[in-house]
Amino acid sequence: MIVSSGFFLLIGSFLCLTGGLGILRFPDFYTRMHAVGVTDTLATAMILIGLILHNPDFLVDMKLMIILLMTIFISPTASHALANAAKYDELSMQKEKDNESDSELTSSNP
Amino acid sequence: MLLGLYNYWVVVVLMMVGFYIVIAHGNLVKKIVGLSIFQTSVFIFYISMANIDGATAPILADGIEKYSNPLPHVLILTAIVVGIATTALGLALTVRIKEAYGSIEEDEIQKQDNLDC
Amino acid sequence: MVVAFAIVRMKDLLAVVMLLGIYSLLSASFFVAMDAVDVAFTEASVGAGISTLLMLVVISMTGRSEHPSRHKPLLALAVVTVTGSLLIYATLDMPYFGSAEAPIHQHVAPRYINDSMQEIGVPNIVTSVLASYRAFDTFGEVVVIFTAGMGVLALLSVVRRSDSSLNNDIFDHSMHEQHLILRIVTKMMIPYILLFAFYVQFHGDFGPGGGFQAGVIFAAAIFLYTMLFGMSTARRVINQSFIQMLAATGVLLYGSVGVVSLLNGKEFFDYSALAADPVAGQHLGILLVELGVGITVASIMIIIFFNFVGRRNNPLRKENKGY
Amino acid sequence: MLIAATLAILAVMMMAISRAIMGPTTYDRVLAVNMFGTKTVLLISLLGFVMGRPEFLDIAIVYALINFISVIGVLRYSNRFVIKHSEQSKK
Repeated sequence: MIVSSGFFLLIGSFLCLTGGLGILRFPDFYTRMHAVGVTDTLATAMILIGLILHNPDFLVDMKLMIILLMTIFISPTASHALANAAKYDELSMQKEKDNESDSELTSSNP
Repeated sequence: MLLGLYNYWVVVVLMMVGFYIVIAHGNLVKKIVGLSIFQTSVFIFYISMANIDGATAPILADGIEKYSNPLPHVLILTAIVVGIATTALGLALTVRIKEAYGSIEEDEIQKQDNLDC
Repeated sequence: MVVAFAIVRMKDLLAVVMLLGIYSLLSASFFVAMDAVDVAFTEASVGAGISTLLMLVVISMTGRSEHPSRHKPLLALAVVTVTGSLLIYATLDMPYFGSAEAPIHQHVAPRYINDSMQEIGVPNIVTSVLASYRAFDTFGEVVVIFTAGMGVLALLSVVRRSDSSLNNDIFDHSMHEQHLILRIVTKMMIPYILLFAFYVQFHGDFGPGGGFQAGVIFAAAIFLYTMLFGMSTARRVINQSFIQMLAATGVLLYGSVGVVSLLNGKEFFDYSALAADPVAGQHLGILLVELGVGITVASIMIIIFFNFVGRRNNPLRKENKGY
Repeated sequence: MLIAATLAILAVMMMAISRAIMGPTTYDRVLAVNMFGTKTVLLISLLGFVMGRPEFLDIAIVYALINFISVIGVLRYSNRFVIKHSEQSKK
């Protein structure tokens, strides 16, 4: 039991680290999105399963299950919404893109 | 020896950052952000005072003897909610100022005031 | 603790984008979660959720860019440095972090920890202190929140919607078509969020939770609904005047519990007068008081949010026409 | 093993913070915040186990919910705002 839970936790941590590396190193937004969106859900699921295996208490397990379910629902939805918004935005402001990224440092609008 | 005090230093640094933002920035929303950082530092101060080594959360259970001090928790719990209420009030004022003056920068508001007189 | 330093750095860096307001609160709450569950709970729901939303709404109203004209930053820096060093000097006298001998742990806290089980019969000490030992304080806080809500209402209360509302609705509608998946998932989630809010409300005696948190979570569910389905739909579900009445009801419920115990010959907020058995009375009193707190907080938060959003929708239209 | 996982999550949180500080666009920041929120949920549930009182998972549930809500909020308001912003700068 403990061994399998440790195994799951290890996989989860590894996936987390991969996702973190991805968000840090990938060149543009969509690839970062990909890195996070994919690893996040799986890593969360793995770690939570590891914790469930770790713990025999019924109530705690139920709560962990609730968190797991919610993550499975919420995380992809949020990623989807984010990507959708970004795409929508990009379409309408393709030429403004570098302006947008500049304007955070200096408000240099003509 | 002095390292045992590091929690206070974190609090002081946070507090000073908030303070700096409140003093140095002209933007009213920014000022409110600074204020809330200041607030958070006070929360952290209280909560870190309540902490005892080896103690757990103050919810009674069997087989546990050491609990953190519950009193600061209560104070901060209410303070957080009151903090959001006051922040909302500040933001509401900001919105009204924006509508009245067309700006939320301190110096521009002052300029308009001087023009009016 | 390390994260706190990172936040400090970050806060200095970001000059314009407010998005990271979320950040500081999220991290602050993570930091708080180290020792105080109830506080972490509150901070989670209030700090990360509600205040960020309000800030965002305000920013979208007032504009995002900040003028870089920082007059006299050196003077401010000097003041800050001096104050900071004085404060650090003052900390040298403070008790060490985590030591059990600190004066704060000697005064009333042991009594709360040791006796509250016999006197109140509620395992969560925070709840019992909040609602029973320090009921006066909490009542004051609730009234402060109520007053703040009324203040926001007075400052921002929306003029009746004019012809622009139609325009607005169409715009909202087109926004929603985009978010089909979001809407469906949200529809699925909202009942559970509300249910969870009730769980938090009534489970506050045994675990972390209570009126403040439950109110905020309840309000957050309504916010979610408002954000995705538009203001007018949400107003159809929750009537403004009804909510205002509810807010007052919450405060009155709290106060009347105190008055009832007063009438029964005990002191104000001494709940043992509420039932024959003092412990059962305390329990009942705490339940009612927390309910009052929950109702007030939820409705005040909803009032604040509605007013901000309503305000936002109206002047925006006017501004655009002015161009 | 629990502690190892906690450390890994802390490291990832630091990465997310740095992305949120650097993040060239608003969406990068939102993404980082979202990720940070998910990691906070995990961290809190892990910490509960590390500290030996795993009853307090309610907080993690709240975080999961609130994280969702705030991401939606950011998108809802910043999105509209950005559109308005770009219109203004065109004029």
